[in-house]
Amino acid sequence: MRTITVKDALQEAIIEEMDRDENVFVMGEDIAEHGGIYGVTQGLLEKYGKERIRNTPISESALIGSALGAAITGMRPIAELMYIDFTAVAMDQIVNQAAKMRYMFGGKVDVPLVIRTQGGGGRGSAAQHSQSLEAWFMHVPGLKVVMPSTPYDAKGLLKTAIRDDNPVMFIEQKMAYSFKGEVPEEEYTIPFGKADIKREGTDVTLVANSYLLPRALEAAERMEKEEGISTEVIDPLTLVPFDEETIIKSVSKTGRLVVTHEAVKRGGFGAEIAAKIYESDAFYYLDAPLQRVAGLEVPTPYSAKLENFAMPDTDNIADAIKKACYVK
Amino acid sequence: MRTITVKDALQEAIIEEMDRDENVFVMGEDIAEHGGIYGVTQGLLEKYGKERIRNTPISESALIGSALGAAITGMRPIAELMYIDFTAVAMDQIVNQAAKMRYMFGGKVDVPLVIRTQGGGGRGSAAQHSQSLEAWFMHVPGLKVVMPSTPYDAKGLLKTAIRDDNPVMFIEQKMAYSFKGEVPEEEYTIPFGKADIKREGTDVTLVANSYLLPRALEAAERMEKEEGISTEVIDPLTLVPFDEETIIKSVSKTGRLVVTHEAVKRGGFGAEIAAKIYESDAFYYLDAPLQRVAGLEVPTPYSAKLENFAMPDTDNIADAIKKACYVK
Amino acid sequence: MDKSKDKLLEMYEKMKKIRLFEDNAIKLFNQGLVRGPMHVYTGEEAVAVGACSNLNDADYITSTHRGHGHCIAKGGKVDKMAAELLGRGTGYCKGKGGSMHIADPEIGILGANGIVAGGMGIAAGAGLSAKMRGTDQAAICFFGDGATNEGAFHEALNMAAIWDLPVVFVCENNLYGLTGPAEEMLSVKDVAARATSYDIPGVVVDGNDVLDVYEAVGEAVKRARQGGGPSLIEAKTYRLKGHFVGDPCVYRDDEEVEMWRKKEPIKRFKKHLIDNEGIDEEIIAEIDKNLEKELKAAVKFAKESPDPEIEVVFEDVFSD
Amino acid sequence: MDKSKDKLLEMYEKMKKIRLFEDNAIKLFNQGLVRGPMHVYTGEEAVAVGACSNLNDADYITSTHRGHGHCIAKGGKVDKMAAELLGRGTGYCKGKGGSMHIADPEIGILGANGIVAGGMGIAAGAGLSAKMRGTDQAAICFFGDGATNEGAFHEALNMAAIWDLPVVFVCENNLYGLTGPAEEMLSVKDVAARATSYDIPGVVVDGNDVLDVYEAVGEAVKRARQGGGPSLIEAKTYRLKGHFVGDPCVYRDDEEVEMWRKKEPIKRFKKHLIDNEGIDEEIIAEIDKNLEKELKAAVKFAKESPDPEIEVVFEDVFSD
Ligand SMILES: Cc1ncc(C[n+]2csc(CCOP(=O)(O)OP(=O)(O)O)c2C)c(N)n1
Ligand SMILES: Cc1ncc(C[n+]2csc(CCOP(=O)(O)OP(=O)(O)O)c2C)c(N)n1
Ligand SMILES: [Mg+2]
Ligand SMILES: [Mg+2]
Repeated sequence: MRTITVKDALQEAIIEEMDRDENVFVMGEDIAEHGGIYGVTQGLLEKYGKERIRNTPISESALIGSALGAAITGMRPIAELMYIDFTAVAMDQIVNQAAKMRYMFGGKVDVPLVIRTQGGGGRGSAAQHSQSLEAWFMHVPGLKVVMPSTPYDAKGLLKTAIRDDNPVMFIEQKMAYSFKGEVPEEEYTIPFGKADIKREGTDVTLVANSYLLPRALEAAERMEKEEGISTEVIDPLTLVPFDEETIIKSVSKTGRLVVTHEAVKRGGFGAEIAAKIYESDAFYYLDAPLQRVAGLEVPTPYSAKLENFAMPDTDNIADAIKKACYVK
Repeated sequence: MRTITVKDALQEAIIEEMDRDENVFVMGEDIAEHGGIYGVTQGLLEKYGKERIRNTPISESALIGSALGAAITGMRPIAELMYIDFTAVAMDQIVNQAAKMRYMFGGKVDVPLVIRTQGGGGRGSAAQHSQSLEAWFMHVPGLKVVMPSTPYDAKGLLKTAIRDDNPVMFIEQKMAYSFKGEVPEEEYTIPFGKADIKREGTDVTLVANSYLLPRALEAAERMEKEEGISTEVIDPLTLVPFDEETIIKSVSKTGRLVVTHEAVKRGGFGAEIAAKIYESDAFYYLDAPLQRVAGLEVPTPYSAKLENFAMPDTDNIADAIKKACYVK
Repeated sequence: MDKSKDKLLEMYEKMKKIRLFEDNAIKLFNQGLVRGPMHVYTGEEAVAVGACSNLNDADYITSTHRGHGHCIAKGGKVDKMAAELLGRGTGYCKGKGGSMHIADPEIGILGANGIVAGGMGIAAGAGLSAKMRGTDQAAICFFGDGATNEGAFHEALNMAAIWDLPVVFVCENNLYGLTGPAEEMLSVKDVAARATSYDIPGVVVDGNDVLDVYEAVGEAVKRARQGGGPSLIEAKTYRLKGHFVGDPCVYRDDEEVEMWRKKEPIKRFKKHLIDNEGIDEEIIAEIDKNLEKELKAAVKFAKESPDPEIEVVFEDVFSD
Repeated sequence: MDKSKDKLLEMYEKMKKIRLFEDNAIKLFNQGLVRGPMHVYTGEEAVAVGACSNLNDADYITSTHRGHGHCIAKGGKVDKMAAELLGRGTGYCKGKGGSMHIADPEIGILGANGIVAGGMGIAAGAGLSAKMRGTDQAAICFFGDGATNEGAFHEALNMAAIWDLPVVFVCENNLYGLTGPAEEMLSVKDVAARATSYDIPGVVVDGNDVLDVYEAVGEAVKRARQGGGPSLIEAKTYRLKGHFVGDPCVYRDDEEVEMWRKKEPIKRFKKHLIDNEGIDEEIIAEIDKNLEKELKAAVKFAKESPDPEIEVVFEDVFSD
């Protein structure tokens, strides 16, 4: 099968859905000539013109607000919010408006709105351009939250997001655009709410996604080789809806849970997954305390040395696997 | 000792600190003549004049931004954000600016900024005026997060917040302003990061704060009487900094944990507390799965019947205590 | 511009219907049947009715926390509205929205909004959608003087202006935000002056004169439908009641209220109809009577409607 | 208004220092020593220098993602700046901020800012603080044309206007946001026209003429210090480099860049100094030479400075 990048996979999804449905269009800052800050929409202006590949002013509240207004009146916008940090200037429109509208109106509207954004560290973008804020959105009823890692998942999930009649926060990672992987030529979509077991294992369950998934897999391989630990790696794919069942089943089998995410530990999605396990029947099978491998509780520092230290890496994950298995 | 309301206790704290330090001032929407939407600043205009009791336009981003600008240049503003739901229009200034400024600048500024706001349900204010969003702020390094329940705590913690050189999210609850309790005439402050054991017990640990604290205490009493269950009720007072020790110690003793909050369960602070226990040494003493008693995963509905159903109450908490203790 | 007697009477009827609806809403509130903050439109009826009289069902409006008037002006049904205020299952939102979230997207009512200026981007988006779909639909975006100090106001107007979106921004300048006087909180005397920032028409109208509003908004709607882009219309008006029901109104004095009560738009329009349009007082009395009946029935419907079933709480978070 | 030779030469020196700093910054970037997006100020030097020449150390500025120029103009040290770009422990922010967060509150530099329009409320607050403390400090708020479409712009200007805050809002209209042409994204030709919305002075100046900027901002600063409230000054200028270092600049053509290169502010000011102020070319050459040395030393300092200690990562989250 051919191998492409996450960036190209995302673009394919957009193209296929724009070709499929003329109401799908893209709007955002610098997405036209420039093709978006990470290049996902490069070349689309030439293909679809400036109406459907619509550059907006630097007005994130109006960007999301107008995408929402369009979504409830017959269009299916994909709004690109350049950095997830900038959701902070559009939060009202995402959280108070888009997420709640259907419910507040007693079910009277569909809101087919995709908000594509990207977060995370690794490029020295510093504190205002490196956050991982998925936990905010997970905490807001009415939003779906998607975080792909591989090109295959990115494409299949984005197509599903575009066809979904609800607001979807589609969260990419800036370092992950260049991730490569196999993607079939044939059309496919990936359902929301079904976790993907990326690696089977029996000793410990490791939940990872986005930029950290390959690191998690690497750590799992290494621990298999070095310590004979068999790690099951699960990518939830979507945080909302969340596939509890798969993770509960896995932990019931392994008795040990490691969760990793780039977001700071306190209040990150790892806490929610841990709580779900702790309150489930998997509790009765637990053999070891939880291990969380997450961002340090600091704003993202600029210096490479400090940023690398503040972000989880393969070593940290491997250590956590060992700790979870009581291996010193 | 005299008995006053939370509202009056908060006002006393503001008055005492304004008298103590001329750089302390209050700004916000409708806080002057009107005294704030829940009356906390009633009468202060007459006492301090319109410079120090400063009505702002309906411009929450500029409200927080200007408070921040004042805070780093010699003043100590208390900014009132009318509803916590409106943090969504000021999120950038809170999260990207105030929270991170000291760190980004390498420690070069103090940010003595208090953001007083209120959240929660119970009054039919519907989806855009009833949220409990403390988990968002807990997830942002650089912010302190305070949620008082009793008048005593409200006063002592607000005084501490005003004296703190860091941005503090001071989160009140709209139904809790009328809570009454004893407050000494003498001056006192309450330190951040020290949980308060509101009721001692041996069978189960119940973490509760804000509006739900009295409900938790009521449930604890009831379970003592009806089921002979001894519940230890802990109010963390501040979510950041968080007193892990007290809660870990309690759960290590009781082996059982119930957490309750108004915020929706997914991603609420209960998840973080659960994760802290699950990853601590208390793990080895756990006798039962976690019980979370939280808001339903829906936007807050308007109708009394639906809203009451969506919010946790004494019965729900009592049930959770029983469940945690395997009492049917 | 339709100024037939039928049209004028329809306008009168709508204004009066709003007034009666609010009178009843206040009564229901004072009976303890309405929860949360409720903001009534009493005294501002000419704005919503004058503006919406230029629209048809396919057009859009976005509304505010003070939304009952806009809803009725755009064709909303008072029985479902009353039921919503009472949180009943038969209400517009199944009792889940309440006063601040009444919506009827089928006739273009894209919702009241509890967030000041929260609907402005949405209105721009409805206009964008109309434009992209190639229809001649227009959108009216209602908001207050206070809302014009929100960033969302600025962003939406700029966006609508650069894309020539078919949106008419109608500011109800009733002199106050919640308690903040426009005089102190707004850095300009006329909100309409802010149109300069977007190079679009900015017009001041007498918001208590329904025909003045009707005409100015009519011009703007026509312009919008023809691809001429957005306009900003400032209707000078006054809310005769407090900001919310129960407001002690410490920030304004009785004389001011009295002064404005004299300029009250419904009596004024009625006088105009009789004096200048040769409409029989009895026809108006007949309309009033029918409205009284309609409102009575609406309140009865609301009161007799059951609370929503508990299961309803779980519905409508997502469409599936 | 001080137009002594010393003052003029000081202005020349600052402009040139900015230029040389940016040249070095680009070199360092291309050597792979600078991380993240870096935005240089090349071509816009006259704005920062003209504006800040009206301030003293006690006054405030807020800056942007394109902040190096503002920082130098307000008195920032190039060695600590260079070290910060390289993420070294000796940098302004101990290596924790990088290009977009350089700050020196001790001399009133309230920080570069990675959020477009993120500093505008902060500037208003600094002005409010000065006013409440009864000092005659002023604040200059820098921002771009793109930033004027953010809601935060609108809110801050309104607030500063109603409270007569001592803030001068200086818009660097360099014709583009990131890639979005002001022509398409802004609904007005002149940003200065937006002053109408706040009933404050709005002035257009030639942003490539340092004296023009100096004078207009000088007027505004004087007004501000005297309690006359804020002003909006639009400096028409151009960034000769891409938006960020590495920008392929697909959105503009070379002729445009060439055209603006001819209007480049430093050569122009140098010519003015020699032709009209009777300043010896050698004095300027001397300044240039010293600056070259200063920059060389700064880069050396930066390169030789150690990375921050790991413990530094945990510091400064909170003050205690
Ligand atoms: C973002 C936001 N800030 C504040 C409020 C609280 N609030 C509700 S209505 C209102 C006043 C609005 O004034 P205006 O826009 O003039 O409308 P009016 O009430 O006069 O019709 C305020 C401050 C809110 N709902 N949303
Ligand atoms: C809120 C926000 N939106 C978008 C961006 C991304 N961004 C960084 S600089 C920039 C362009 C700013 O244009 P302008 O204000 O004209 O300043 P210039 O770069 O031209 O100096 C954009 C869109 C951002 N940093 N913050
Ligand atoms: Mg008003
Ligand atoms: Mg620009």
